[in-house]
Amino acid sequence: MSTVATAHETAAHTHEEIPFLRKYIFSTDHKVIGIQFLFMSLFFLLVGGLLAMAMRWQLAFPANPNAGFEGRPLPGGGLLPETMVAGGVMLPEFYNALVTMHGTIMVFFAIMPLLIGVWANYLIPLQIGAPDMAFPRLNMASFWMAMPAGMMMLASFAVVGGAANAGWTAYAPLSVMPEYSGVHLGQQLWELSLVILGFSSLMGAVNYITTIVNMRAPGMTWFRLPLSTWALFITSILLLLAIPVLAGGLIMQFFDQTIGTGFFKPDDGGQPLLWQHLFWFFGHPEVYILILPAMGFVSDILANGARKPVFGYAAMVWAIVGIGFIGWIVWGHHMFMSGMNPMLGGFFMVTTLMIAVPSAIKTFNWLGTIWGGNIRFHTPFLHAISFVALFVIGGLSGVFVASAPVDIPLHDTYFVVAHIHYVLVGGSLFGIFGAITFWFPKMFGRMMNEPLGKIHWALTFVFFNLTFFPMHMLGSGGMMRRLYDPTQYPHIAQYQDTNIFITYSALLLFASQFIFMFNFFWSLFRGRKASENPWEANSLEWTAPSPPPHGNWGDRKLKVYRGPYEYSAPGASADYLLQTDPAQGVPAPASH
Amino acid sequence: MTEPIDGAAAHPSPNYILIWVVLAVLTAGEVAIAFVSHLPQVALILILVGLAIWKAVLVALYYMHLKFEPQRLKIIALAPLPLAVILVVIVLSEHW
Amino acid sequence: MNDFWRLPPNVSTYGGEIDSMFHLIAWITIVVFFLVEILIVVFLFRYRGRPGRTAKYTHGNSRMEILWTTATALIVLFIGVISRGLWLEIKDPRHFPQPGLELIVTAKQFEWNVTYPGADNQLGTADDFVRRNQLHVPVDVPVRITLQSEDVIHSFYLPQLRLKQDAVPGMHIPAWFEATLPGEYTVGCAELCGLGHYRMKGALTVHSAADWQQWYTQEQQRTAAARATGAPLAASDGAAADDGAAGATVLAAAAHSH
Amino acid sequence: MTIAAAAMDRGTSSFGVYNVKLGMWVFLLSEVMFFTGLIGTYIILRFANPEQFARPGEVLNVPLTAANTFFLICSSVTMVKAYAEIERGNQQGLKRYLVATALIGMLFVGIQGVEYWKLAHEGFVPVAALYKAVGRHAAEAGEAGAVGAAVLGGPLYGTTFYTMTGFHGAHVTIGVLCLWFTVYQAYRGRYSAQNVAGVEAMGLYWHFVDLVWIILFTIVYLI
Repeated sequence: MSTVATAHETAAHTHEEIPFLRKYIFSTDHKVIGIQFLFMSLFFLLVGGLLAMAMRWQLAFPANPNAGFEGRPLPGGGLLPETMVAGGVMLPEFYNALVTMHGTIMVFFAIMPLLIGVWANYLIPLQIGAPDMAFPRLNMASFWMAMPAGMMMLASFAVVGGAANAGWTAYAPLSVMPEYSGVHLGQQLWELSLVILGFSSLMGAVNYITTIVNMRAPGMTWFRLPLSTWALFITSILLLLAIPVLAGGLIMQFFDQTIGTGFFKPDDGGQPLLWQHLFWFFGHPEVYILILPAMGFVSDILANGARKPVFGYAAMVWAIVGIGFIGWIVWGHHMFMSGMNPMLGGFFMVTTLMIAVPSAIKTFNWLGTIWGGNIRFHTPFLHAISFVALFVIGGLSGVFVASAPVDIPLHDTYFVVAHIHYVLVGGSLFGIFGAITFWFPKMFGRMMNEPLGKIHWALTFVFFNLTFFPMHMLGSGGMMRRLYDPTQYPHIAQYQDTNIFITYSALLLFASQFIFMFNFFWSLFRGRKASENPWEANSLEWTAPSPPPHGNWGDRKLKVYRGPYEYSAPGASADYLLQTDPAQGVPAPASH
Repeated sequence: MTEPIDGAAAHPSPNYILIWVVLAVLTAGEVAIAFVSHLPQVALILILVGLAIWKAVLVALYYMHLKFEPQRLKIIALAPLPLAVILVVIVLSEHW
Repeated sequence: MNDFWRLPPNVSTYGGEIDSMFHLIAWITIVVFFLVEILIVVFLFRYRGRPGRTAKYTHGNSRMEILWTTATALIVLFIGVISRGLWLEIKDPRHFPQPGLELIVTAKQFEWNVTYPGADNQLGTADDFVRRNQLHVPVDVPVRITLQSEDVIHSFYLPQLRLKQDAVPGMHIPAWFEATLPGEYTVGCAELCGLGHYRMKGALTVHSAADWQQWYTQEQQRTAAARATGAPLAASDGAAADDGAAGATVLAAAAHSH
Repeated sequence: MTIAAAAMDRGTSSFGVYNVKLGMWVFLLSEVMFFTGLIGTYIILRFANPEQFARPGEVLNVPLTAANTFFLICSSVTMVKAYAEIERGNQQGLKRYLVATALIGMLFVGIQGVEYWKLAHEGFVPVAALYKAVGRHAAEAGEAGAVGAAVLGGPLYGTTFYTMTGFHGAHVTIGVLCLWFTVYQAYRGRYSAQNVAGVEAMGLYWHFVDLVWIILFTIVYLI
C-alpha cells in the first residue's frame, strides 16, 4: 500500500492526520477503497492471465503419439506438484482446473472489480458531486470481503483434490458429485468464495444505488449525469437483483456436496437443468454487468478525445437501460443445446436478437460522436476507440450464436470462446485500460507516460486480434471448448498450426502487458505532476484537486449548470465547459 | 430539487392493532381452508395463495409504510416482482 | 467462404440449411463490420485534431438515430423469424420426420454407448445390442436418437452432421438426423464432463443401404451367438455391457416426458 | 468518516427518502430475488416430482407452525408499535416494544428449533440418503408403529423444506441479533422523534422477514 501512500501525500495536509491503518488499509474514503480494488484486481488479472498462458501452452503442444504430436513440457512445470504437472506434462484434471479458475478469476476477481469495485467507488461520488458514498463503512466492508474471497479462491489450488474443475459455469452434477469430478474441497471453496464475493458486490450495489439516487449535487439532474455514472447505476441494479439468485444456487450446490441434499442430483429427483437456469438467470445480466460500465467510460473518453458532445445522449441512456432490461429475458440462449424445451429456445432466440438493437444504437452513436470532431489521440482515446472497433466484432459474432439453428454447430466451440473474449477483453478490458489511463492523473496526481501508453496500446491491439480472431475459425471448424488435447480429433488436429499461432500471439499479448505494468508503477512515482483537469474535460471530478482529498471538495459548494459533454460549445472561452461553470452567455442546449 | 424529507409526522398512523387482528384471522382462515374444506386442489391453491398475497400486501402497505411513501419508492419496491415471475414461469414452462 | 470459416464438410439433410443460415448471417455481419470499421478509420483520419479547427457542436440527430435503430431491428427480426422455423424443424419433436431407425445413445464418463434394436426392429426387447463408441447408421434414412446420461452432462456432437445435443442425467432427450453420404465421421463430446472429456470420442459410420444390411445382420448374429455361449464380446469390437432389456424403461420414460 | 457522516444519516435527499431507509429498501429488493431463487426452486422441483411431497399435515406439524406464524405476526405489530412510539418521542415505549419484539423473535427461532428436532426424529431430514419420514401419526404410534410404516414423500421434500425454512430462520436470527443491538442503542438514548432512522430500517427488515414467512407458511405447510 506504500504506493498509495505516496500518491496521497498531497491530500494529507488538507486534513487532520488519520492513523496509517485507518487511512490506507481500513479506510472509509471511497477513493482509497477504489484504489485498493484497483491493486487487488490488477493482481488477479495477472494471475488469470498466467493461467491462460499455461492453458495455451498445453493447447499448442500436447503430446499425442498416436497422431504424431510430440508435445513440449510446460515451461516451469517442474515447479508444480505431481498432481498438476507430472514429468513436464500437464494433467487433464489440472487443465480443467485451469479452465475453471481462469474463467472464474477473470470474471469475478479481475474484470468485475476492475469495472465496478474500482470505478463505481472512485467515480460515482466524484461525478455526482458527493463528499463520499452513502454508507462509507459498508463500502469498506465490501472491499474487505472481496479480498478474503479472492484469497480463498486462490487457496483452493493448494487443497487436496485440487481446485474446482467443472468450468466457471459449474454445471451440475459434475460440480456437485466428487465421484465424477475428483474434486472435493476445491469446489466447496469455489462456492463459498463466490458467495462471499456476492455479499461484497451486494453491499457495493446498495451503496452505489443509494448514493446516485440521493446524493447528487444541486443541479445534477438525472440527464446531466455522465454516462459512466449512468452505466454504473444500471449495472448496480443488475448486480443487486442477479447476485442473490446465484448465491441461492451456490448455496444449494454447497449443500448438495456437504450435507447431501438433492437439488441438482438426478438420482434424488433433482434437476441439473435447474442449476443452469439459476446460473444463467444470474449469468446473462452478469455479462452485461461486465460490459455496461466500460460502455460508460468509453462514452466519456470518446467525447473528450473528439472534443464533441456525446451523440444522442438520451438515446445512449435509454440504450443502457434497454440492455439492462432485455438482459433479464435472454438467459436461455446459453441453454439452446441443453435439452430445454425447444419452444423456449425460440422465445429466447428472439429476445436475444433484440439485444442487437440497443447495442447498435450505442455503436452508431459512438461513431456519431467522433464524426466531425477535432480528435486528440491520447492513450485513453485510443483504448476507447479500440473498444468500439472490437466490441462490434464481439457483437456481430453474437448474432451467429444468437440464431439457435446456427448455434447448433457453434455451441460450446471456440467460436463462443472468441465471441466472449472479443466482448470481455476487446470490449471490457480495453474500456478498463482506457479508464485507468484516463483517470490515473486524478487518482494519483501524476500523468502516465504517453509514449509508453501508446506502445502498450498498439501491441495489445495487434496481439489481441492475432490471438482471438483465429479462434472464430477454429470454432466454426468444430473445435470444442475446454478441450485438453485438440489433436485427439482429426477434424481439429489438421488446424493445429492455428493453435500454435494463437499460443505465440497470446504469449506476446501477455508480455505486452508488462509495458503497462512498468508504466503504471513508474508513473506512480515519477510521472509528470497532473493538473486538476489535464484532459480538459467537463465533469465534476475534474473540478476537484488531483488527487482529491478526503471529502473531495472540502467546504466548496458545488452547483451544476449543464450536462457533462459541452465540448466546443459556441460562445465558450475554451473547447470545454465545466459542468460547474455558470458561463453567462453560452446558450443552453435545446435538449438534455 | 430539495423536497422535505419524509418526516416522522408526515404520514397518518394507521390502526396497527386492527391490521394485526386481520392478519391473525386470515392465518386461521388459511389453516381452516387447507384442512377443513373439501375444495378441489386447484381452487384450494388459488385461494391459499390469494390469502397469502393479501397478508403480504397488508404487511408491506401498513407495517412497512409503503402506503405512505412517495410513488417512486413504491415503484422501486415492486421492481423485482416481474423478474421473480419471469424466472419461475419460464422455468416451470419446461414441465408443461 | 467455406475455406475461410473451415466448416467441416456437411453430410446431413438439415446441415445445408444451417450452413446457408450461417453464411447469410456471415454476409450480413461482414457488411456491417466493414461499414463500421471503415467509418471509424475514415473519421479518425478525417477529423484528426488540427490547430485552429473546432469540432461540430451537435447533440445528435433524431432522424439518423431512428433510422439506424429501425434498420437494425428489421434485420434482426428477419434473422429471428427465419431462424425460428429452421430451429423447430431440427429440434422440436413434433416436427421430426418418421424415423427409419431408432437408437438410444447413453453417455457416461467417457464413452458413448449406442443401443441398437435387434432383429425385431424394436428397442426395449431382449435382442437389443449395445456397441461402445460405434455409431452405425444407414444413409438417407432419418435416424431418431434418444439421448441419456448415466452420470454427468455430456454433449453429443456430430460436427459433420451439424448436430449437437446435450445428454443430461435424468432426462431422455430426442434428436434426429439423416446422413446423406456414406463414410466415417466423428462423434465428440462438447460439454466439459470430467478429466477424460477430451478423449470422449466415438466413430460414426454411415453405411450405404446394402452395407448397412450386412453390418446390421452380422452384429445381430454375433450378439445372439455370444449370448448363447455366454462368452463376452471382445472389447475391441466395441461391445459394451450387454443390457438390451434396459432400453424398455428408457423408452417408456421418453414417451412420458414428451 | 466525519466529513461524510453529517450528510449520511438523514442527509439532504433529492429523492425524498433518506439514505438509511432507501439503502434498506434496496437491500430488501435483493432479498426478494434471493427468496425467489429458493421458493422458485421449491415450486419447480415439486411440480416436476409431485410424488416426493407429502400432503399437508402428514409430515409437518401444522398446528405448531400455525402458532409460530401467529407469534411472528405479533412480533411485527410490536415492532411497528416501537416505531410509532419513537415517532412520538416516547423512549420508554420504544424500549418496551423493542424488547418484546426481540423476545418473540427468539421464541419463533426456539419453536422452529423444536420443530426441526422433532421432525428429524421422525426421519424427516435434509440428507437425501437418510430420508425416511413416516409422518407424524406413524411416529406418534411409537417405535413399533414407525418401523413398518411407509415412507411419505421423498428426499427432495426434506432438501427443500430445510433449505427454505432454514434460510428464513437464519434471517430471523440475524434480525434478533440486530434487534438486541437496537435495544442497546435505544438504552443509550440514540433515538428520538427526530432520529428514527435506525428503528425504521430495523422495522423494514423485520417486517420483510415476516412477509417472507407468510408466503413460506402457505406454500410449504398448507399447499
